[in-house]
Amino acid sequence: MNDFYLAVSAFLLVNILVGLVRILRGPTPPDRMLMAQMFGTTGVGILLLLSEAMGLPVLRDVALLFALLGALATVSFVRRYWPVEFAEEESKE
Amino acid sequence: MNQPTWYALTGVILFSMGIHAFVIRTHLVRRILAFNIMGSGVFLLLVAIAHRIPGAAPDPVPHALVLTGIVVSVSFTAFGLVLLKKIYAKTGKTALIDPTESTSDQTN
Amino acid sequence: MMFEEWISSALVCAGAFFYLAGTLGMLRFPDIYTRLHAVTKADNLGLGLLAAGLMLRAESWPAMIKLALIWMLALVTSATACYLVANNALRAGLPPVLGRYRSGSRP
Amino acid sequence: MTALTWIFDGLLTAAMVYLAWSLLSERDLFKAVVLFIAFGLLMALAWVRLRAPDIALAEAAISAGLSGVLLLDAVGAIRSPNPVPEDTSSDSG
Repeated sequence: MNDFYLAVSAFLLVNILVGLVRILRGPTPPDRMLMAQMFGTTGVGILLLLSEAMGLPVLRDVALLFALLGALATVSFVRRYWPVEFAEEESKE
Repeated sequence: MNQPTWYALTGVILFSMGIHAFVIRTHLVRRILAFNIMGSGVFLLLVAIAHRIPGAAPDPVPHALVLTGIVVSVSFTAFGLVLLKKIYAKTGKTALIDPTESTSDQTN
Repeated sequence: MMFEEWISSALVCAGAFFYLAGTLGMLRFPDIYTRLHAVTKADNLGLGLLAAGLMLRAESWPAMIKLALIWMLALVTSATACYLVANNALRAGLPPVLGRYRSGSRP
Repeated sequence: MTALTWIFDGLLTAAMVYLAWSLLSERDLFKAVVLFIAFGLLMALAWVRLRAPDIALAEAAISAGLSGVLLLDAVGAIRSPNPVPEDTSSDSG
């Protein structure tokens, strides 16, 4: 049963690595930032599966922190890096 | 070759890449990023060698060291970034060394 | 006991499938709005199915409640981030791809 | 120690090394910062695999929460329109 959870978490890790292409190729900055958001969501899934596979229930607290703080980088990106008054020069990139 | 050895090897590779980039880059944000990568390599090595006896509980002292080190490294990152913003506001440059002019005739 | 294990495994597999759907959407969709759709809908549905599958095998009631709370927290934060990014992208003038999208004409 | 743990650890460490290499040799500064946030999330997974959940908690809070916010703020402040022209010659190297 532990092998099953480990296999599913390895599959989710492969998902993350495939999604890395979007950071490297994303045409605009919000596309790249969106990948960080997706890394957060998938990381929560991997941590929940690993907490079951490795028998460490404390990993659920780490997953809680991931879910809480994963969006913080996106919010900071929108408010500090990409305010709308600089948007015209940014969208041509 | 077991699992902690594998992670220790990864830490060594990360440290080498970080120190290489730290030496050859002049942009200060890149230097801060390279410094963080170096620190991550050292932390990975420390936690990996905390598993001295296979199967037994790991040594808690390197764990405490690494926890302190993570907090110190993030405070130094914040301090370096504030200094960088001050330098940029005053001089408009993002590097301390200007590669286009020689540094031999500068006094400070 | 056996029945619960089967249900739990099926839910975890369904969650992994929705994660795969989110990743494929991330790679294949043409613009930022549809990619937001893939990330915040498909991935959070996958996380919900995964958490439901693990809740069936949790050791106690507080562990089950914690798994449900993790999912709800992920829903709230990703909805907030999705709204912020989409609103900012629309006000910044990023054009949505309208009409029929052909996979050969990658923007 | 089954083959599955080797697959998971191999994928994780290879992804970390590749991510560190591509973020250190990246020309676009914003892309490098997003790759650094992703690297921090993978570091948290590496702490979990080394059975150090306390360090994973600290890493998740600091790298996903704090470091990304600080770096995005600094990069946004550097890039914003400024009367002094930006020194682009130090970017290549």
